[in-house]
Amino acid sequence: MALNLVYLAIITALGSALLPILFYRSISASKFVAFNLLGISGLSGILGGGMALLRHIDISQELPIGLPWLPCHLHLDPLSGFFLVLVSLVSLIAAIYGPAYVEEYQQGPQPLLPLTLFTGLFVAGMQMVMLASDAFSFMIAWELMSVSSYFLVAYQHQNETNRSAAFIYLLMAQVGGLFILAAYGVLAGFSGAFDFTSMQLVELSPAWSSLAFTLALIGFGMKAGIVPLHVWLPQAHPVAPSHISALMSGVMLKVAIYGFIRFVYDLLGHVYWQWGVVVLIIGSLSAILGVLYALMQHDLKRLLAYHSVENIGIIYMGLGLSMIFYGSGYPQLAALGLIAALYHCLNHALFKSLLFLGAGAILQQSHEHDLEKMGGLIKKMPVTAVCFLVGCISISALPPFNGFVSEWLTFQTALQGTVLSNHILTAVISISAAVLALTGALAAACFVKVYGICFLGLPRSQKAAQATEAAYGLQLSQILLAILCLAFGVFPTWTVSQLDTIAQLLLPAGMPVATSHGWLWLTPVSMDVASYGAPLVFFAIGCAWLLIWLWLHPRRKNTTIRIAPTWDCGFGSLNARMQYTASSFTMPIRRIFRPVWSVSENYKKPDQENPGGKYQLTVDDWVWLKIYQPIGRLLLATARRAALIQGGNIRVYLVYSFFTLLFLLWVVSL
Amino acid sequence: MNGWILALAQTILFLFCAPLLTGWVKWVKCKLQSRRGAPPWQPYRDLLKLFRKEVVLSESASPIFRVAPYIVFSVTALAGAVVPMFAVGLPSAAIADVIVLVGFFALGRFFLALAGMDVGTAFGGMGSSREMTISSLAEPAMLMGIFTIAMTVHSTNLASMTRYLLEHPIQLYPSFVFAAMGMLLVAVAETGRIPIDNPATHLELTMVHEAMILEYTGRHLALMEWGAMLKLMIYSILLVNLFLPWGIADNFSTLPLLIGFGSIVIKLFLLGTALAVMETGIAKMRFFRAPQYLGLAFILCLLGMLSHVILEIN
Amino acid sequence: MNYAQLSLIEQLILTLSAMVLLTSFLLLAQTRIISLINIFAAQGFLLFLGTCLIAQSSGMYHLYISAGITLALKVFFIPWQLRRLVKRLDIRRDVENVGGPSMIMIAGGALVLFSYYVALPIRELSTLATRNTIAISLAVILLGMLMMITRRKAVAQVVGFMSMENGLFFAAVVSTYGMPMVVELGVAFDVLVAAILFGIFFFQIRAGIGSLDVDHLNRLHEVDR
Amino acid sequence: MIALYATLLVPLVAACIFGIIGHWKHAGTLNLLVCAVTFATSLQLTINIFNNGAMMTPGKMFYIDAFNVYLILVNSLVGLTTSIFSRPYMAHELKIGRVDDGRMRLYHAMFQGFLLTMLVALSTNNLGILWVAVEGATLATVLLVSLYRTPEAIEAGWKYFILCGVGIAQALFGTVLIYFAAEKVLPDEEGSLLWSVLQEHSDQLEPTVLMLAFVFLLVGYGTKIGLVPLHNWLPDAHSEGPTPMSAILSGLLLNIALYAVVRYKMLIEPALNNHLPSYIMMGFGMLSFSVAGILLHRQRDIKRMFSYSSIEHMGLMTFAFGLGGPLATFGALLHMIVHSLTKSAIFITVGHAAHIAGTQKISEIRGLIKTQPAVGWTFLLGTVAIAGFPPFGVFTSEFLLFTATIKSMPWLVMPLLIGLAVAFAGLFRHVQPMVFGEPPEGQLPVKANMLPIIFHLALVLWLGISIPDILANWLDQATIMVVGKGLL
Repeated sequence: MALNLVYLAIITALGSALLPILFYRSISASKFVAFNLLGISGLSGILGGGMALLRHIDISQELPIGLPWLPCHLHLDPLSGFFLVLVSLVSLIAAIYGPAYVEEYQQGPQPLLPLTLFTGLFVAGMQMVMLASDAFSFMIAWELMSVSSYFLVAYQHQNETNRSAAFIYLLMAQVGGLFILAAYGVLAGFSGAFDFTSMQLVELSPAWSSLAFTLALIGFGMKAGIVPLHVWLPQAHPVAPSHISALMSGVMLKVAIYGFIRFVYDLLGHVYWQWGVVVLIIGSLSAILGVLYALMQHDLKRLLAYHSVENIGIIYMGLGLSMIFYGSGYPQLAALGLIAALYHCLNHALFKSLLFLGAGAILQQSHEHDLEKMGGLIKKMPVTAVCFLVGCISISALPPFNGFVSEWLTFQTALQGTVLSNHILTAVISISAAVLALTGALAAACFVKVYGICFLGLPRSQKAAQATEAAYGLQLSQILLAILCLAFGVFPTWTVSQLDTIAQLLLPAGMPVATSHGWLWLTPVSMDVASYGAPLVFFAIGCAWLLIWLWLHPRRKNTTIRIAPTWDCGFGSLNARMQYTASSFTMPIRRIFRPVWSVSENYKKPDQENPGGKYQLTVDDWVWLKIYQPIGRLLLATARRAALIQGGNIRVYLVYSFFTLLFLLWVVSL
Repeated sequence: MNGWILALAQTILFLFCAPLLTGWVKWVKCKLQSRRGAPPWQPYRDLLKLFRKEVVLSESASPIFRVAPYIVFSVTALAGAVVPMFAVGLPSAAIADVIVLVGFFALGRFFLALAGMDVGTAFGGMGSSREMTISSLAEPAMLMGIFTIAMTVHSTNLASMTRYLLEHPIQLYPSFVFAAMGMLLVAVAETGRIPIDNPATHLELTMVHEAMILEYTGRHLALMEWGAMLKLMIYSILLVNLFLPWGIADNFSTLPLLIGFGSIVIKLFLLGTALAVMETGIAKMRFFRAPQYLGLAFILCLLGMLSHVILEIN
Repeated sequence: MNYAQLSLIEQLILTLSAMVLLTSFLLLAQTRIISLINIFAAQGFLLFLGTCLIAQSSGMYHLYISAGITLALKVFFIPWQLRRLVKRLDIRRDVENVGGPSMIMIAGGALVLFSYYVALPIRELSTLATRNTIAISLAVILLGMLMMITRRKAVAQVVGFMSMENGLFFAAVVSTYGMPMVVELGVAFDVLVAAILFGIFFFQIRAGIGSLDVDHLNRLHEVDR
Repeated sequence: MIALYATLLVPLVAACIFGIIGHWKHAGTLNLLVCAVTFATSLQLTINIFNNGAMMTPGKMFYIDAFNVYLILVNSLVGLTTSIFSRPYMAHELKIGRVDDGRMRLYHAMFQGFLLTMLVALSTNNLGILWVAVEGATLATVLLVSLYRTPEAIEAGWKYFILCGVGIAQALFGTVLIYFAAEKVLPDEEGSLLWSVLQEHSDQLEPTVLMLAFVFLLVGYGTKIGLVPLHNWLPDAHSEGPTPMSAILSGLLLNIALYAVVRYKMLIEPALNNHLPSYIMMGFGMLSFSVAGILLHRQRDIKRMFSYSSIEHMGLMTFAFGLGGPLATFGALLHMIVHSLTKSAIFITVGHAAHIAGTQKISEIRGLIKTQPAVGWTFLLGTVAIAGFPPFGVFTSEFLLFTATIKSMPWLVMPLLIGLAVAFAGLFRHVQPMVFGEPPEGQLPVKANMLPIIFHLALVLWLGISIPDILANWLDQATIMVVGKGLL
């Protein structure tokens, strides 16, 4: 039953892609068909995935398509069910968000059809990745996802940045895909067959399994956006339409995580703790560098993209911890680490989509990308402001909301590091926990900046001043996501118990004790090691607030509230330029962590055309400058040298042919 | 059931003793600087005065500005309920462990900073920017300190941490010494005391916490001030109970409670005096020396953890 | 099986093949176009004689037909057509100074040695009297290619190409007493069409670039010039 | 039998007729009809083969088996679709005065002559006739390359003629050596050049002579395949000739040269104990694949770029045939089909793109999707297909090749992957700016028939998702013939 629902989801997603082509005459009809079908696909995906997750369904099926001797294997189990729920949930929300948002594109230079076409293919591709259980159909679904998202990134291809971002994105997606293919190839090389069931049975030597692991780490890491391979992410996500960047950032990165988990835990069988250390270090690096680079961004969506790198780093830290414990023989703690990572996947999907949809609403209303030109939007767009605030609080991992729970679980897993025999590992784990704390705090700082500059204070530009509240579709989707963020933050116990079933599927033992003390408490190792009563915390804050408000209420009658212009120390009325801007807000952090970015500031003395002097700050990414551009230059240099063989002179060509013949004759007659 | 009543009593007692500690610290500082100074219960008078005064709101203030004081105060009050003041086994302590406590402070700080930026003045922005920078540098040191202690006591619940220290014989852990020094520096930075931020000044260049609540008047200002006092109280109790827990009651009979209450009062007064002496002795540091200060705190906590790993685990 | 025991005709065939090799060397060194064409015609005639002798000694009468085709094509038609083109393009006078003639001669010698080394295994295998000449025919092919590489004039390159074809025909005749008739006809037809096309190309190149110097044909390239 | 003779006679007759009336207004449509008839007869031929297996003509001159039957079908299919494309294209060329009546006659005659020689090369059983057919194909296309009479076109034609002439000459010497080795073993005069006869006695042939012959044949036909040290003529010939011709040249002629080499490999491989021919082919393949991939970055002309992409794919196929084993051979055979279909579709869109922009310079072709969405999108999808993205068939064959390399030569996997990535980067670097972005003002859409392209891409997509059973067991029989054991 669950598998049929998932088939229905995929077919409706493909339908939402292909059917609008029939009505390309009338935009409203095609829009109606596309987004409704997408919504249905999301709904049935949630139901199918949820059923698989809750009822621990584990069914597989073979379709006759594909290679003659390798039919397409499909397999649905709680792990793919969970991620299917993620994908479908966000696509459902995007379907609600879509119609109102794309009106802006209808007058734009590009027709609407490619957008709906490739969105449908993109969602279908992601859903198929979840089901695929042989290397060939996995690669087909994977690349279908990559190619369709490439076209979405390049949707507004009239401006140059979109085109270059799309190219880099597709190039890295292709290279990532090749690495994944190599990883599957290593397994297939030994098991002889390409379907996952036979790959699971094969026993690899440590050297070969480490090679397969590294290839998978690079391949899936490139798609997830861990640090050295993250370069495409901050370029591709901001340029895509907002509901697509929400889908890409919130969900596509999770598909990469799903692929990584499926490969390492399911196919590789035996996991070594050394791998866990590598993943932990990469995760910490991604987290800290992701947040530090996010702090320095002015473009709202580019900032959110860098935060995706940070959150993926946190997920990889959770996975790294779980692999360390699994490798050194503590399956329960490994289960806890895996639960923390999966929970953070869910949370990140929710709050990142919420933030991107909020950013989309802001962009649609104020037509402004740059933070420096926004301000005072809370008065114009109250609903978006509240939902964006919920998103900011959750991403900064603050208590009542969902971001905090998964980060808390990751801390608790790190805390159990002392149980390991290898003490250097314990030291490394606690340092990585400190890095996680620093990341959390910097994320909070970054989102104070974003919310403060964007919503609070005085509007810094005319467009920001004239912004109006977004359409109902946009508001509804944001409210839905905000409620979900709060719900998963306040009632974590039920979700953790469901995730525990997945952990028991992949690992020898789960962590049932985490939810054994009823729905109120979350007690990872035991009651007195650590406990977190999420509903109680939420309830306590609520009633404390109520108590104070009631206590103050009687006095309220005799003390009036007077609205007056802000006190300006007598100099004259304050204007928007006196406020702190995004770059001034982060100036202290920029000076403290200076070597992390390649910062170039130049300040021009005030002259007649700009009396206030001109200050220009550019922050770019060391990884891009020091790794990717040299590779590009090297490639062009080799190409220039290789082109010498096509010099144009026919006699030189004859010499090539002559000497090839002579050389081969010599070789043959040896 | 009497556990919950005791917890409520502790919270109320906690709320109403906090201003006394701040008043005491100010009073001792005046005496050291040979000034007459206001009596220790002066903060109570200020709060009462502020609660009665008229609230003046700026035109550009948004609902966040009016909601922030309530959230900051209620979160800090909840943190107070969780921290074991004079008894250990309180049921409310299980709601949150130390990491959640740090989360509460972060939530309070988040709204405080937002409120600072809401009115759109230069000082608010400056205060928020500095506050967030300092706190983001302080948090890793704080976590590392908590981790060091947690490694020995195998738990992050404050109740079980103190209970572990009480049950086991008094031992001098080198990791605890380092963690204590580190946490002390962090506490000073978090509560905005002298070397990092001057609580008493309104000088633009030096104020951090004050800059954020510059625009507040009337009952909102009172709540904000009270929240700050509560925070100082929580940090001092945390330091005291984590490193010198002796005398705290571990069952709910009257005599241990009284001894616990007496011991906590004495300890806090001693800590308050030490804080006052430290504040008069040291001048405020330049803002960009704060990273070295917090770097030192992190190094100390790191040394604590390393010494635990190297020396204490056999 | 030393040379002495061979019958007179076989000895004559071997000397003729040596003469063909000599003409290839002459082609390499010759600079004047008209004498180049004459030497090529001579080479064709020597081939015709050789093929007739082999046909007579081996009794394979279909060889006479291919000898006749060679005579018609390589001795009369192609040289006549080349001379007519040279007259119409009036390039009788220009002389092509071949770069480093001595170096080319040494290279030619080395090539002959190399082709003998390569053709050794074939020699053991062959039972025919003319097995030694397989190495000679391979040498004529390689010398033809060497000539195309060293010559700048399009006409000289064509002559080099045609001498390579001669070498191939000679190899076929010598190693297997000629290919099956159908293949012989096809090869001859292709060589004929190639010769006609060369003529057409000469006029196109002259019209397009204004000279028959092959080094001027270097517009299509990918080097940053 | 009749189907085979019809398939060969129709183009022959058409070539002669077009020699006279090639410049006629409806010559293009007639050309299309002729190709359609040829396609129909070849379809009939394939059905016959499907029903009653391999077929040998009475005079043993032609031999159709599983290996060349589907190549003949692809040959006439691509011939048909290119003739559909060539009608409007040549009409446009005639209108803008780049060709006159005489050249139109030449064009149509040589078009049919080219298809005829390729069909003969595929179907013949006599290795000598195979050489004559390939040489004939070269001669047919030489004049086509220099059709436009620009200095560049003439230069390209001359180089194509000389280099391929030299190459083919070496191949002739190889054929002579094969004939020499065969005469030792086979008593009767006539049979010693027939492939089927040679195949039965292939183990008795003399290994050293065979090895020498293979070297000459590989260098000879390798020049026609465009393997790297011998490839220099290919980019020039592609970029200067008319687009329909370059579509057929890169789609089919390269395949036929490779088909010839594989025919010889089937003869020589059993006789030799060492795997030297396979290693040489793998060496050539890997060299062409990597150098062509790198050179893609340097291109300034759109047709030159896709010719380098053809060199790269031919290198991949040669590597696969060199690798041997059922999986790699199956993959290579599939790759031959998919590459021909995709590459000819791409060249058709390239032709239209060049007409839209009025030039072949990559830097001056902009905003294709905006000007004419049909051409823009099919061009982009074709490039995605040729770059080897999964839903399309090129990925399937590369996937098979990849799995074969893992099984036999795992250390070769990394250069293969890096080569694919570099080639993809080079291709997309140029295609994307051309397709996306704002078109220069005054760029008008051009009259184009999208049917052939859509039909090709649909076929490739179908092959990418699932290979039909008929084709699967054809390829399997061919693999059994080439390597000895099949896959199914």
